[in-house]
Amino acid sequence: MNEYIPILIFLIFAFLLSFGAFFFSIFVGKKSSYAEKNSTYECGFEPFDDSRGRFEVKFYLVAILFIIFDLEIIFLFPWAVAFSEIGLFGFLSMMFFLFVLTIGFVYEWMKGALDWS
Amino acid sequence: MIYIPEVFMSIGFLIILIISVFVKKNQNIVLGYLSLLLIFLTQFFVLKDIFLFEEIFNNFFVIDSFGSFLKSVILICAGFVIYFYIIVKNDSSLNRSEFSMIILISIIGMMLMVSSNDLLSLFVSIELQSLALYILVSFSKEDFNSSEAGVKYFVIGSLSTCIFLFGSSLIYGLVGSTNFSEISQFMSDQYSVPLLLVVGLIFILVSLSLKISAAPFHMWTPDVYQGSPSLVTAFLSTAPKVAVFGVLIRVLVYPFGEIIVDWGKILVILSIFSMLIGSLGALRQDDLKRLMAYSTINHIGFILMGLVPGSEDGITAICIYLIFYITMNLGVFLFILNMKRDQLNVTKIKDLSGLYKTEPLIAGCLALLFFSMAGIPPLAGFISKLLILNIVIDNNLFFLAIIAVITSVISAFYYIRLVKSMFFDSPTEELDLLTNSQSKLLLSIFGLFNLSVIFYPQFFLNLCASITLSLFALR
Amino acid sequence: MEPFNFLILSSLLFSVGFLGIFINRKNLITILMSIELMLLSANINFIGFSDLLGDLSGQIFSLFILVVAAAEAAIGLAILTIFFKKSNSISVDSINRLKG
Amino acid sequence: MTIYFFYFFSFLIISSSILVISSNNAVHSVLYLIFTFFNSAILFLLMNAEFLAMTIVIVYVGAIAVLFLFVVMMLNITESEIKEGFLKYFPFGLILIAIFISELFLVFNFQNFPIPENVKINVNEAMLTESSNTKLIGLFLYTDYFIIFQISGFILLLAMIGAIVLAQSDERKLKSTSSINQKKVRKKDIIKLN
Amino acid sequence: MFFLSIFIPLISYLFCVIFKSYLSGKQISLISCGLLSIATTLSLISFYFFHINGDSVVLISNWISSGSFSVDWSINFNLLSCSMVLMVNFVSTLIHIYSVGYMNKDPKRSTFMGYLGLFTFFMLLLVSSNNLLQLFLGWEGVGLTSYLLIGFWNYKNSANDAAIKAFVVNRIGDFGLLLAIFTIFVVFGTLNINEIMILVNSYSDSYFNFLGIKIHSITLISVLLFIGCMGKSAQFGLHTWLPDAMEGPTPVSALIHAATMVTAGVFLLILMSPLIEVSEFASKLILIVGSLTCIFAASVAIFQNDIKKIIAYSTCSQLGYMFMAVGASAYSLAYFHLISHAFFKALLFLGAGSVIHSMSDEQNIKNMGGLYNKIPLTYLTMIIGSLSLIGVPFFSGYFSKDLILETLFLRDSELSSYAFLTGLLAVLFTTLYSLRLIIYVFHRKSMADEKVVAHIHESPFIMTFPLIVLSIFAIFFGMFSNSYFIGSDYLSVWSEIIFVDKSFNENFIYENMPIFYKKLPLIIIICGIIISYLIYFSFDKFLPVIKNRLRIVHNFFKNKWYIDEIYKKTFVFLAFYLGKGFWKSVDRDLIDNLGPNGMSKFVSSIGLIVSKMQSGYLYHYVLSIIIGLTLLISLYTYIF
Repeated sequence: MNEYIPILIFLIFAFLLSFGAFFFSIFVGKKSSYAEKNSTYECGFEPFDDSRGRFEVKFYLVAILFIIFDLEIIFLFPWAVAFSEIGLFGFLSMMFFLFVLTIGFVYEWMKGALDWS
Repeated sequence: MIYIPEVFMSIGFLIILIISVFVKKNQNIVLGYLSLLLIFLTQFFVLKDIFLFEEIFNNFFVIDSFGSFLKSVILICAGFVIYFYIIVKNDSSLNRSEFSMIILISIIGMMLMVSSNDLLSLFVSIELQSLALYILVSFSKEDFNSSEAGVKYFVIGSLSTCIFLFGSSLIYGLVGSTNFSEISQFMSDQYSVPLLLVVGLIFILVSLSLKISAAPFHMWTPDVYQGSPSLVTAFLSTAPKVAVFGVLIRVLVYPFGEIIVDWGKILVILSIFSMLIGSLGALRQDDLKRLMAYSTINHIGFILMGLVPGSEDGITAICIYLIFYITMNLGVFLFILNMKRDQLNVTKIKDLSGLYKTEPLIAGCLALLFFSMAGIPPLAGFISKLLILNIVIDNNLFFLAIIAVITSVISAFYYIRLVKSMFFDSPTEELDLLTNSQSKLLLSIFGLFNLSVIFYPQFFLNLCASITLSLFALR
Repeated sequence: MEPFNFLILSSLLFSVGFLGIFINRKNLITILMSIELMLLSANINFIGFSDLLGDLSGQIFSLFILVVAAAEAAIGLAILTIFFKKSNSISVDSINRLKG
Repeated sequence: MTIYFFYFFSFLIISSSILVISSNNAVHSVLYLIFTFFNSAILFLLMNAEFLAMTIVIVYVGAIAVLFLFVVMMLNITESEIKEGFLKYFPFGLILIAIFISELFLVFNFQNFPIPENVKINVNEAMLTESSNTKLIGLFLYTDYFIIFQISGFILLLAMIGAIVLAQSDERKLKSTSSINQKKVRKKDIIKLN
Repeated sequence: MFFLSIFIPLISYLFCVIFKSYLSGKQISLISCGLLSIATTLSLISFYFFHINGDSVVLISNWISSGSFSVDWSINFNLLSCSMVLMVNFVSTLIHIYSVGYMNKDPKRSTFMGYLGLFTFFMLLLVSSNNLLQLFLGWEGVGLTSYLLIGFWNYKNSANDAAIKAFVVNRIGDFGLLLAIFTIFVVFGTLNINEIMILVNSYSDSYFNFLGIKIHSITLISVLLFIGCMGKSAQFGLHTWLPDAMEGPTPVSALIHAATMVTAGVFLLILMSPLIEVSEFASKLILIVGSLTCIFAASVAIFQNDIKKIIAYSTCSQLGYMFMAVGASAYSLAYFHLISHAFFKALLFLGAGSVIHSMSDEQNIKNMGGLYNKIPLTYLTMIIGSLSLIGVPFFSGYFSKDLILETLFLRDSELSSYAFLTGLLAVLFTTLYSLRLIIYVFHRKSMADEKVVAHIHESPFIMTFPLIVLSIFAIFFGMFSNSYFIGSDYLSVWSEIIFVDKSFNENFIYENMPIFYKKLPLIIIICGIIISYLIYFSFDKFLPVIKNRLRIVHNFFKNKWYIDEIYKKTFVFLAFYLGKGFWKSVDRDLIDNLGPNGMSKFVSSIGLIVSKMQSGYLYHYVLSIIIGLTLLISLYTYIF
């Protein structure tokens, strides 16, 4: 439990730094705001709808595939750590797991889910 | 290792997945036949060691005749569904190559479920199967109903998974391990059953009854059956029901065998509710698929009733009931698949009227199926209902038997109303003539099967008796 | 640490998840999120018990729960996008065409 | 001492999860969800399941919450006002959940927990060998839990196929010029019209 | 021989029915008349031989024998039954002959003749039966054939209603008779008439305990018997069916409603006379009812316009006389009047039939008239019949009726003297209405339109021959057979069969009947003739004036003392009300709604509710899951 103390300190320091950079200007800066200043600037026109644009579907597909391969990596961690003890059987099991997922990857590629055009 | 059906099938699945990428022209027919081939081979492996008993994979799974019997039944259902997929000209959104892929992977999930011996392996295989089914239900993207059914099925399915997990966590907390043999050993040690354990069991029971749509948790079934494409409904109403019943029986009989009296009471409530709602709900329906949903709920109630006493011949009766239930459902859904009017799939009951004049053979077989579902004597349905009622009365649950009879009378009403509309009503406008002969042949096979069971029922009785023997031997 | 407190936490979280699905009329995303919450409560439960029992299988179970939850979330959101494409609104009230 | 941490973080989890389901703006609820996951990761640390804490942070916070944000952004979910039916159902739901929780609590304190002896993987001896939690998990994951590991692999494969089947928009058929080909055009291939 | 004479009518019935389609109507009716005449001659021969070998019982076969109760088919061959069989056969043959002519235009004449034969057979069976059950069989058979014959012209609605009415009212009477038979069996243990007569005086003081009330059993039996007879012989309480029964063809009325069926009631009482003698209460009751019917029918007959209704009411009043004789326990006189009445009443009916026949089915006397020179023979026979009916001396009616009046006078009880007075009044009314009939039909100027008058013709010989025969009997029967019934030597013959007051014979009456009272009926008849001559013939234009001044009285009598309306108000209304009540409220509302359509509506409404539960909203489904979960857990923790 104790070897995580440095990580804790590191986390706190990082949090403070980013928090400070972001909000320091608000605390310190002089605020004089009026309606026009706050409204979004669209060359003088009234904004049609809010600023958020629509994402493409294929971005979404990439996000899902990211999750799946992210999980694949997660499984690699303990495998790597315990590699020496689990012997050939552990190694083969990981290889089969990776083989299954690469087939999935190949399938996906062939189906054209990844091409970005 | 390779001869284990599930392993063989998954490897086959991977091979077919690769092939599907390279096949270009009319993919789904080629892939359909490939997956049919794979199913036959796996069936061969399953039947090869049907009487073998072995605990594999570090006691996560067990191969016994009860599991193998259910696996072969599931494979038969899947085989028929894929065969329907090939012979019936289904609409454009379904003929993607992945359709039979996903059915294959859901079969693997079901086979794993049926033979799992541990809550963890059970959870993982249930997840595998239900994920595949979520995809199948919302498969046809153009049809609005399908996506709506998909959403509903997904939400309810994941909800049942959460309940399952919460229940198994409680059991794990008390017993210390999730393995069935450990749990049953723990149960036999305990002189008084800890309350928390039974609450955990209730959670698991609720999640499983959500999957088989027993009564208070049946709400999703009519919508999903109506919304999803007919082929998926056919698959949904047969294979997963068999698999989940296999799991239910194994969970209740093996690990929690000692407290039969407690979960018996819970099952009584579930079966009464589902029989009532199954029969009453269908009275005012006008959509055939929705009517089939309510009839499934009714049948599920009947099967649950057989499980209440938890005795050996109870489970034999359930196995027989499952076999006949599948033949009836597959037959009716084959007809629904072919119900087209100028190329458009149609599922209203009034389109059924006057079928006798256009296609007498089909009308005859369909009438046979509906009568068998209603439980009219010479047919298979009657035998199964009779067996279950015998068991219920042997364990003098008279109140249950009375409700069963009343509900089957009510359900008989809406089945026979269908037959009436087929034979006696004048046809509003014609259905397209059934061109492909295979589906006609298949429908008559289903009809005749239901008719011919009466001549040699002993075969099924012996088969299922030996199967349940192995299940109880485990304990 | 006696099991009482993480059991409370997990059951509270479970009920909040259940409530989330039932109560909100807003949109499907909240339902998916409350499902994630319920899975999280199961995870907490498992890890709590494994810590209490000094047994590792609880943690491995929760690892697999995590994997499955991720896969489920992926599929769920895919179904959600199709539903949105068809009815361009994902409010819970809009999915009532199938009824009766 | 850790009890106070535990109570503090569990309180945070509960409050943020309630905020998840009751906030109007979808983005806010996703942020609260991330906050819940983060707190539960810390809780797992307290229950000395370090590897899982890390996976929660990476998988849930990193991927799934991001996915939710994606969807929220993509589907352009606007501010949704409180529906009028909401208030009518809210108390009813609350009562139900209150009953549900009281049921569970009644069951919980009803029982003193019999600590079973036959534990499969006894952490204490393993702990003696000074191996870290990840190493321990790694030891058992790929040997004893081999089949479950493979099935989860298939689940991921299935998720992949499902995502492709469902989410792949079939604009592929649309004719669209790919920028790479344009760049590769060589001078001599272009036809001169003079 | 006697046996054959009873069963020949049955053969004639079977003959008519079987050969209906082969032979023509005329041949069949002629053959049936032949058969009937054979039957009459046979019964005449057997009557003649009766004096030689005395009465005996012919046993045919055993009908029912269960435990102590045994009944067998048997024919009783004694003076009473023999003479009755002869009379019935004779009259029936005459009517057969008459109806050959009367029904020659009717398409279904063969069935008509068959029914007549069947009726005669049942009457003979009734008359000659040895035990009460066979008597009851004949009794019912007669009722049935009367229904068939009254409703013979079934295309007429009124005929059907009249038939039903006759049958129902008779059934009410039969109800009384049946109860009497049951009580007899309970008390005496047997139904055989001879045994009953033997056991009568040994049971004379036995009492019948009914719901705590002690009733003298013999009185109970005789009262019940009398109710049976009231129904059949149309006495005051149950007489409403007789005038309506005139819907049937005239020969039917002649045979059934004059000679045979209506007299069955009187015959039964005569047969059971020793039984009735024991209870004086019953004979008093019979006397009162007889006199009441007599005066009632006579008074109503005066105001009727339909020729057959007038004669029907006169039958009713003559039956009243017979019951008065039975009440005064002069059974042989009642029997004497029964037979003589049969002759002249059949004569009157057949005469009326030929008048209707000639006037082409016109029955209302108001539009007849002036027929005395057109159909002289019918006129003559009608005159003879009426005179005999009124009781002009030396006609058969005089002998039988005046004897009854004298016995009533000589009985010392005040009831019989009261009955004597009503009898005299009835004689006056009888003279009034019969002369009114004669004058209206024959002597007044003709009211009918020319077409009808044009083809009035005397009925053919086949119809007038029975009239002549009957008129001969109407005149001479009284004179010759007077002494057989009242003569001292024959009283001993009667006494074996029926109760006879030996001291009360012919010369006893002759000595102590005061001359004035003996001649009183004759005086009344004469002044009756004068009155009717004055009212109906000379001052007939005053009639409408009198009529509307005495409108209430006139209507009272014209509408048969409003008895029909009373019955309609009470019994008929009650029956309909009960019927409708049971049908509507009990059957339709209660049973149907509870039963099929109620239940199916209930189930399908529940079906609607269950399918409505599928609201399609996701959160409703999740709600059901939560409820299910909490339900199961709480059920398990608290209840199991």
